[in-house]
Amino acid sequence: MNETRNIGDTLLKVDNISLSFGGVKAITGVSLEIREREICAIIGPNGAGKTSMLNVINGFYHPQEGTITFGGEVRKQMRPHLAAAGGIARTFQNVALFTGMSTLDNIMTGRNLKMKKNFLWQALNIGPARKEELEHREFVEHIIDFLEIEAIRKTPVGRLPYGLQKRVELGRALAAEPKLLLLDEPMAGMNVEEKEDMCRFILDTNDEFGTTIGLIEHDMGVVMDLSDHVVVLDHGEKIADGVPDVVRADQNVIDAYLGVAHD
Amino acid sequence: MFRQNGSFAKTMEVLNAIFVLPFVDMFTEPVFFAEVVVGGLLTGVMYSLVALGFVLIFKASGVFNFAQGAMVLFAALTLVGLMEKGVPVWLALIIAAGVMVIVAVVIEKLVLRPLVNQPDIILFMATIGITFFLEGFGETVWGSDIHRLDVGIPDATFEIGGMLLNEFDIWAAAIGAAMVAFLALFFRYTVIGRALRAVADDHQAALSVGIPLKTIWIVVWSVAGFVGLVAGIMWGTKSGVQFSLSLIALKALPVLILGGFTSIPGAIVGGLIIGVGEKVAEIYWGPLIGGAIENWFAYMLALAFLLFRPQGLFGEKIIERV
Amino acid sequence: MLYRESGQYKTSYTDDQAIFPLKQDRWLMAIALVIAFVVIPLTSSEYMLEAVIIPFLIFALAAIGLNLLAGYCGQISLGTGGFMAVGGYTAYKLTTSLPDMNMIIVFLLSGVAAAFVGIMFGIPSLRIKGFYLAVATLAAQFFLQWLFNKVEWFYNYNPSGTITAPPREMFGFVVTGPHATAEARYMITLVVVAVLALVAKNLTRGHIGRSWMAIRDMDIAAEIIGIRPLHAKLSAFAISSFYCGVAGSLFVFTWLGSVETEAFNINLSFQVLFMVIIGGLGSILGSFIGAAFITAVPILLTNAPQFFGFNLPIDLQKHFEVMIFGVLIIFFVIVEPHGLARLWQITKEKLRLWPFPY
Amino acid sequence: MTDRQDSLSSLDTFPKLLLDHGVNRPARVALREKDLGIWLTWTWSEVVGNVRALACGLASFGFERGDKVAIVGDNRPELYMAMMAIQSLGGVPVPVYQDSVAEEMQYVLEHAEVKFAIVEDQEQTDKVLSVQDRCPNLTGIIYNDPRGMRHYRQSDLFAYKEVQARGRHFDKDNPDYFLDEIAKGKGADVGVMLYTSGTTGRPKGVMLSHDNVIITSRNANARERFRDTDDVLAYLPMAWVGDHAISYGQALCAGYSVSCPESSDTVMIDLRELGPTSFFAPPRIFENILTNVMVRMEDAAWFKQKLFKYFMDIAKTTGIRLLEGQPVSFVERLKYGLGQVLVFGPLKDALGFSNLRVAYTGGEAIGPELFEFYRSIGVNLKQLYGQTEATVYVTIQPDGQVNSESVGTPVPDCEIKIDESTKEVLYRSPGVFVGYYKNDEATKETKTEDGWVHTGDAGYIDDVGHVRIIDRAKDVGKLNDGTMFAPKFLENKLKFHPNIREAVTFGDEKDFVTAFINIDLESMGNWAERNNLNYGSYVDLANRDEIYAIIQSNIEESNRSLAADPSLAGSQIKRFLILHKLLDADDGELTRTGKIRRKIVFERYDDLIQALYSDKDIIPIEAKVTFENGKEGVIKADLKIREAEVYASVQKAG
Repeated sequence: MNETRNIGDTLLKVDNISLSFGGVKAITGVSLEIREREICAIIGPNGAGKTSMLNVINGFYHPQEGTITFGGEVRKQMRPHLAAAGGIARTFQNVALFTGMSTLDNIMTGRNLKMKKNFLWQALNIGPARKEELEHREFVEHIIDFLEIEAIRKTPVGRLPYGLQKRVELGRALAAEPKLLLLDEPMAGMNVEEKEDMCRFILDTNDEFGTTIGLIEHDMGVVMDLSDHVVVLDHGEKIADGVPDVVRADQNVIDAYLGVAHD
Repeated sequence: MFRQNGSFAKTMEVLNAIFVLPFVDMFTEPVFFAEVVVGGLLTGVMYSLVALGFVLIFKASGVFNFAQGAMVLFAALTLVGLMEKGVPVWLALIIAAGVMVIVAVVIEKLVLRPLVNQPDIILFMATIGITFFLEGFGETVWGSDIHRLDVGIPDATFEIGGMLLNEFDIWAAAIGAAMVAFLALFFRYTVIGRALRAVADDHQAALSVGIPLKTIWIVVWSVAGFVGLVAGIMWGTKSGVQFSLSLIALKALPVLILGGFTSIPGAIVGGLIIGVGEKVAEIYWGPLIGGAIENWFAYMLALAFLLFRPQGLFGEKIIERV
Repeated sequence: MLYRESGQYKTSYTDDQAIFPLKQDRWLMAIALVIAFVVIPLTSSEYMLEAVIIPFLIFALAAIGLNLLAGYCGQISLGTGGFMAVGGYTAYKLTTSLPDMNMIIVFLLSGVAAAFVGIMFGIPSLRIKGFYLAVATLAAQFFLQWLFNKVEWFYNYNPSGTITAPPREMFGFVVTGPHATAEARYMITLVVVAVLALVAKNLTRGHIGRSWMAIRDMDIAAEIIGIRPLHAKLSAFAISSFYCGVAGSLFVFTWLGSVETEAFNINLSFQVLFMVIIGGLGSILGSFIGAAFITAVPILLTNAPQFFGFNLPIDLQKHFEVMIFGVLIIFFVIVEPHGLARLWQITKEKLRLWPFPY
Repeated sequence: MTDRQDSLSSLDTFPKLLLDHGVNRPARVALREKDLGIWLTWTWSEVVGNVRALACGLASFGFERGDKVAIVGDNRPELYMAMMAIQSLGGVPVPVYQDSVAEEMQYVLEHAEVKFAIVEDQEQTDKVLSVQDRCPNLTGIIYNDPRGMRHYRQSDLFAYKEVQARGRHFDKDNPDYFLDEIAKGKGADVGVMLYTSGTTGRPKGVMLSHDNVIITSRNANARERFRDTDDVLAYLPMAWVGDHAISYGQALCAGYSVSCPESSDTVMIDLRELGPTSFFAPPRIFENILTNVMVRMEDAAWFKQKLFKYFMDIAKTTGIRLLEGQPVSFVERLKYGLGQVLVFGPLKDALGFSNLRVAYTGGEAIGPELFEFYRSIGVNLKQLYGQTEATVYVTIQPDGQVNSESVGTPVPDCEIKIDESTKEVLYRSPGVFVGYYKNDEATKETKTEDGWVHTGDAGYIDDVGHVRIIDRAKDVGKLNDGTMFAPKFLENKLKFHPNIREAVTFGDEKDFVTAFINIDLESMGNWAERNNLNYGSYVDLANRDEIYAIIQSNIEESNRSLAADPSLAGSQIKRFLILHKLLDADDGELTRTGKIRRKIVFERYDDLIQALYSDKDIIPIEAKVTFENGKEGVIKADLKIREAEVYASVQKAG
């Protein structure tokens, strides 16, 4: 597979980020880079600060120190919806779907960024607004087709099994056509089959749309065959960074995992 | 140079009236000001009493009990009704208290239990239903005309350092304070109290340590009932027992957002702040804008406050996670 | 059971996203409209229109308004009465100062006015949530009520402190004021409500509606996928208040004819809240059902005793009503917390699956 | 020029028919496909446009008349249009079963010497690529769905759309080419080649001429009153002659519209949405639908169940008679009408049968209960008998003369005769195939000089002139005591029990009849759940004594009915076992159409058959299985053998 991959230059540069909550340090001086069209995994024991890292990247947490350079522009902090507008989409550790809505609507919300027609048009549901709505519906249908969830198109997501919910959530993120897609434990709590599917979808996404992907995952096997490069965090600090094989061999990493599990 | 001298002068006048004169008044007549403040504090205590009822229930069952006001009214009505029937005060008090316990039990059985795990708004809705019922029921039984209530609290005015004070107000404050103290002890040192705090923190946890949720709820609602009764007596004695009593619930709400729904000290301090703020504003600024502002001033005050401190007086900063 | 869906396939997204994708529903709707526009005006008595149908429509509109905010965007408001007052008084000021202005425009403008006020009082929603916000909205309720009561300009310094709908004509009919026939007032109300209901439906189906629901279901996630809380919440407040405002102006002009500030007191806010919750949060249809329920029940309660032959002293009767009303609310909230609309939804599901259980 | 006109107006080939529709009903819907959530439609004129572009595109690759082209994939409008395009150029489309494994496909592609393969998607492309080197003539692969194909760099791999684009250019340069090529076509030309999934040996390529298909289709349309207002769902394999007739031949003759489902697992949903006017399905599918209905009804509230049962009983007594146009009392009509509103109507609607004018089944015998169920709720379900060699239609049951045993009367222009000695059914009709491709002796074996075709089925013509099929002629054997042994017939009888999914019977040159049973996992599984009997896998369930008991009672029931017929009484099942695995097409035990491959079964399970005729009643077995997660594994189990009650033949009085 790799020979057909063409990794570009740096898309995201996290520079010496430190984050703490009322004295409790979550991340200390972590720097990392994610390059265009690559799949980068962030791993580490529980409480290593992985999710906090994602939250910093998409502007949900505001680090006390350090800068983030995304797509060439440097920023210290920004509101999440601006990050999203800038092309960062993500999924969540424990599924965060809009349970009151159908699969279709959930994914449609992912398109909201792209929908500009003001509410007067919409109120009358004529002209541009309607046209816009339908265009986006078609786009979303392609995602539904891509993720093979035709059958649950109109089911309220609340009723879906966990595995499918995760898939819908991925769909919602894809709908935003992100430059950078952050996946927080996309395979947590899935059975073998579901994991295989999810892996396939992640690879296909990266392959079909050339989306850059940053993901947190516990399943080492998955991480190792998915990712082009792996960053290992422990106690909020970076202890390793490199291609899977190198990281796998790294002594610190082994210790971090074999050592006492911090929580 | 000063073309629109006239309008300029006008603006200055207005600004002056709003930002200068009131304070001048305060300093020129400190005694009167003190009187106003003390008066505010005393009303504040009463607000706190009602607010307490809310807090207790919200803490224990996460229910925003809109019926608190109605409970005040109902308790007072019961008491007054009994006394009018010639029942001695002490007995009437006991019976009234007993009635409030019954009310608590009935509410737990018929309303809370069927609605367990429903969204808050639904429970809120139900308590509004309860409000209607208690009001209707109370008035059906005791009639809707104004009853005078006198449980024998002395009610004479006296003077300290030029300030005219009302004995009754002092009593009210004292009783209010006692009430708070009592509750504080109750929650700190009784099993139920500890249980309740456990529940407030986490229902599951409370259950897992084997505390029957329903008993806690009954207790809490009963206690809220007593608090209501006390508040009822105070307000009732002051302004007669009548339908409008149930409206003081609305007075207590700004106290809640100010003090936080779950904090007993919050309820107290909030009550005092609101009480004073309201009085002072009414006296010094009210006239400028036509008076009768106490209906909304408290809310605006609380609101303004929240904009700067969303977690309320005693709340802690919220860290959101995903 | 009555649904026959086979063969009703969609060949375009337009069809697929129609408000009523099923033929049977379209028929139902058509029938409803015929009844509303033809049957009722021809058959209903003055009293019926005055006391039941017109208020029902107006409350339905207000309920839709609140539902957009509370049901779709998840922001509970207890200020409905206040916003309705803004509508009522704006309409009054407009039509008294510009007598020639078309009433429809007047109604819409009063909605717009309410919308602005709504935005003002919506601002706290950016910092506070849930009941804190609900209580905060009471500020609007009390402040506005006080304002319209205190500032005489609003009721043109009228000593009685009331505002009265002046007679105004449309298409040669007197539609407001003491001489307007109930039919005329019914018709104009109906048109306004019908159109705005449709608009509301469209809004909730579009991206604005979705951003509201996203905020309602999980605000953090919503913001992270790029929905701007500021826009979503304030637009919800604005549009919701717009509906309440229009409802308020109708409240004065096509129903009561003349009111004082007290008419917009907190009980009005609660009444509308009941409608929304009993009818069903997050459902336009629910708003109508709820309004029908809450308008009908008191009337029934009032007439019930006479109907059963015994009549009580008037005040006792009032207390009974209040009591029973309270009980009914509790009862419905317990049997169907998701509102009557949900019941209808479930029935419909069953009918579609008939004879199968799933 | 004018002779071109004449030729085109002669309408003796499908491309000519297509052009005709393009002129006469340009705006009517020709093809539909559920895709991206809605039904995309192609009008006849759009189809003409697409076909023209594709045809010219192929031409630009140097396509020559007579070239064979493989069509591989699920039912897709693009693939149907591809067939039209190929035929326009005088080529021969060769539809291949989309679920056939690489080897099977390789055989067909090689044997048919296909020059191009037009495939649905990546999956099929991969399959073809994997066998490409063994198909020397294969010069190009054209794929329809570009998903996942971005990294394919093969030079001979083209996207459907890009071929059409090339075609449009080509068309500009040679504007007459398309019509000229079509005009060159004659009715006698071979129009299509269908490989029979032969129950024995390698599949044979049946060559059908345009005339074969067109005349047969016209006859069928005439007799069954198909018109351009009809609607059918194309969901059966394109390589199967039935689909070729209904979704292609008849559609192009009558001009009705054909719709393709979104995917193979949404067929039932799409069927409901579409609500076709006619529906063909093998008994298996009708059976699955019914089982599904019953399973769902079992979970319904008791009131609904009562209601359902009550009206279904009324339906049984009244419905069929109504369908047959027999006299029905007013009261009965009233009751049935009520049922129509409360039960049948909604039920049919839920299944997508609301607009159904007629439904067909064939290829296998169908159980009486099953058959009657559908007819009783007002579905005009009829049996037909046919073969690839006959372009399907040999006999169809005329309206009003329908029953579960016969297969009806010959279609127009079709003659039937029975070979007295072998009881084999022979027929002669305009649909009779040209011959087997590159297999003359096989052709000779099947087709006599004077055009009679051996069906290989044993049967007879009953007193009302309906044909009845008993079994494959060669399978009809004799027990040692000489009584006739018709395995298929027995097996069908067994399979009529919803609990039995597959059955294989043995008895030829044996003393008595024995059987392998495959239980139906759905219905038995349900039974297990309801009697909270938990099980791990098919094997686990199949081996339970409770299950054995049920199956045994089923078998004995069949035995009883066999006993009623003196000629068959001898062939009652005496011993049976429930097989530890489901017979599977992927393991070559069944054909793609679900028929049993006896040879293979005989070889593979010889030891079990021995055991059935021994006195053992337990056999330890060890079998390789592939689990859900694709892992291979070996299961050990003790298969039980059971004896079934055998009944004395009841002689009819007199």
